[in-house]
Amino acid sequence: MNLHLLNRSPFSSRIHDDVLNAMGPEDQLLLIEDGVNGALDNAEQHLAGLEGRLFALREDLESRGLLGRCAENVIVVDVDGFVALTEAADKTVSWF
Amino acid sequence: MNLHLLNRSPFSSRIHDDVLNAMGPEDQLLLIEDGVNGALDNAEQHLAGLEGRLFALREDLESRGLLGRCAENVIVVDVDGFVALTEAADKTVSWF
Amino acid sequence: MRYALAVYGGPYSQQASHSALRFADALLARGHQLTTVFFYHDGVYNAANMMAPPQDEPHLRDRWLSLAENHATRLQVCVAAGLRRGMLDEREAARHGKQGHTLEAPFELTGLGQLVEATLDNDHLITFA
Amino acid sequence: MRYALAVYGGPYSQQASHSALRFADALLARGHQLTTVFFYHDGVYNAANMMAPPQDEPHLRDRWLSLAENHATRLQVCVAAGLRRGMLDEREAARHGKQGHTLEAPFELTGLGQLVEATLDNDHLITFA
Amino acid sequence: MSDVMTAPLAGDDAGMAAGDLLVMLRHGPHGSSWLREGLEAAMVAAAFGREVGLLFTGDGVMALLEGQQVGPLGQKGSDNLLAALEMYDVERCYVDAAALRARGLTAQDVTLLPVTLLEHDEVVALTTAFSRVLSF
Amino acid sequence: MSDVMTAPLAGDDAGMAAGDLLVMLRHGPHGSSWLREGLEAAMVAAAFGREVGLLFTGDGVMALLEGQQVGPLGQKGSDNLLAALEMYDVERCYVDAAALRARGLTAQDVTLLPVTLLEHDEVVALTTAFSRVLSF
Repeated sequence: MNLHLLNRSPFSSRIHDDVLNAMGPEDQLLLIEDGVNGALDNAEQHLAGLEGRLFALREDLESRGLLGRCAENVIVVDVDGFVALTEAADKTVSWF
Repeated sequence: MNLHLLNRSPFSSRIHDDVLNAMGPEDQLLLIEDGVNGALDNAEQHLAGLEGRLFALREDLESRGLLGRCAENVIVVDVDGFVALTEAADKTVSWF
Repeated sequence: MRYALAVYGGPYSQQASHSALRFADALLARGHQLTTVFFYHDGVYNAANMMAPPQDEPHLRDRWLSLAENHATRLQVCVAAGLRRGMLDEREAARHGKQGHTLEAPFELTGLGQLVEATLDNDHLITFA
Repeated sequence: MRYALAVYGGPYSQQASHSALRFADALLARGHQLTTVFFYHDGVYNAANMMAPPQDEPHLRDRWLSLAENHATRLQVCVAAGLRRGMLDEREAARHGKQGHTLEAPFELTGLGQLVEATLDNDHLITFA
Repeated sequence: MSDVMTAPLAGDDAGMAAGDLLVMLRHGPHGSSWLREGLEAAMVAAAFGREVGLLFTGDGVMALLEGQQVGPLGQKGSDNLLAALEMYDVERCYVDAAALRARGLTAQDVTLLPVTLLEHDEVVALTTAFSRVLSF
Repeated sequence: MSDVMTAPLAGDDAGMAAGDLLVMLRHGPHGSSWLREGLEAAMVAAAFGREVGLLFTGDGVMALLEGQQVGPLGQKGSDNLLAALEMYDVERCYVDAAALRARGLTAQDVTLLPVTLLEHDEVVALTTAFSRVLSF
């Protein structure tokens, strides 16, 4: 299982299609930095099919005022949880 | 009349919607750098409605091997023509 | 006509510096004047006096220098953007207790007000980012 | 577990440095080891010894230094990416006929082979760009 | 909040007062320095006595959400700069309504500044009415 | 060109030989240094005796078009590096077929290197088969 890291906003970048194309059925996706814009309800179309495997970094949501605006299917983890996700993964793939 | 300069590829960026939204009916758009990917046939959907006002920089097309691959509605100008476009415009707006 | 350029892209990372230099040559060839190039964001690194690219690649700082020498173009670097990124002239280096310096004439550290002036006091300002 | 980080983003321009430093703290707090941080692309500017950010902003270079001091993390800067961008240690500065230097220990200029080693010889490599 | 603009506009500057410098903000806080650097340019221009306008578009609209905080290393977002705008007499602040809609946000969500929402024709009128545009 | 991959794949690494390092190239030539920097990392890894793979995806597929030239200041694109790949024993080169299609390109357009086109399941198998992935 690979962990994918994504730091771009789905409203300004088209990278999300490439990320989904490279993700296996068990792979996980963690949204960080401007990537957490992908946790908004309106971003769901760009990140479909990731039920239970879509994470967003709490610290980056908080600093942007987005913590209370996350879609229901997004699992919020803090940076300690970020490390835990990397521990459990075979490797991490960064997208930017 | 404003000249808009765009240096991002329509296949990786979503900025093109914002550019079109800010362009008036007389405004011109010049594609430079990675923006010249927008001169490919398949990019037309991202830059609709610019007949006669859509330009691409010859030097950037050439260095990428794209000069022979331009869509018909794209007007190719060299850097001298780029300066001429700025001369004729009230001002230039850069998008990146 | 009087032109100014704003450069926001870092040298050797983005094409912005190359594009701006090429545009500068072309506007001068058409008989225009290039009064100012203002460096902001990562563009401030264009002034790095230690820049040492491979021999077979263009030396971007030297290209800016010849613009300044041959066409009296002012090369202005935003001081706030420069300081945090480590671009200091002799005076700022001394003020911050650092030895040496990373920026020197004809590049000059200036306030952001110079960007506003360059934007409004020339016929055209073109941004390369 | 043994971790390495790759940092490609420029300090004060992109969030990459901040994210990497925060992740470093967190992995160390969980009892892991951080063997190496490799700086490439605009990430090389994190080593700038002239960096002078405002007092009320984090000093990114100092944060890297304390990682090296407290956790024996190696701070490796790609020499090819560094030279063209003006990041030179004393030896490279002398070799290129420049006075002063912009990079010093514990940062070290190394080849890209060290990125490959950091990638393959640790349990995890995480890239921040 | 769109009350400033009521007359129909047809791509010219009808109804939009002229100005010196329009600063276009296309990036959100924290991810990069673009937003802060753009706001600082706007403030300096205003301090120089120029008539300045701000247009929040693209991810720049995220700058207007309340509840922002410093980052984990203590790095600032943009809310402290926004709070200072009034002091610098930057009073003409606009938001691209299409950018807001694309993100599922409404006028009620952008509370950090008093802003005017602009539709396509109004954005065009705005960029026409100002002598120069700087984008960040 | 897709002949290497014939067996059906189901998201595992069936049919995909293991390797040490997969370098993912997502940017085209000239616009930024990402492509050259990624290719250089791949060459160094190969020179160190590691089994290296290259995946061209996103705008990285543009690197494979022929007819590229130096830029107006004499700055290099990536074609000289691609030509050197064989010398460094980097022989496993793949192209994301979806990225190619999105740009209106076909296998006939990507001529600078012998490459294998990969569909979704094969891209997944590739990223699974390599121990590490570096993206540029």
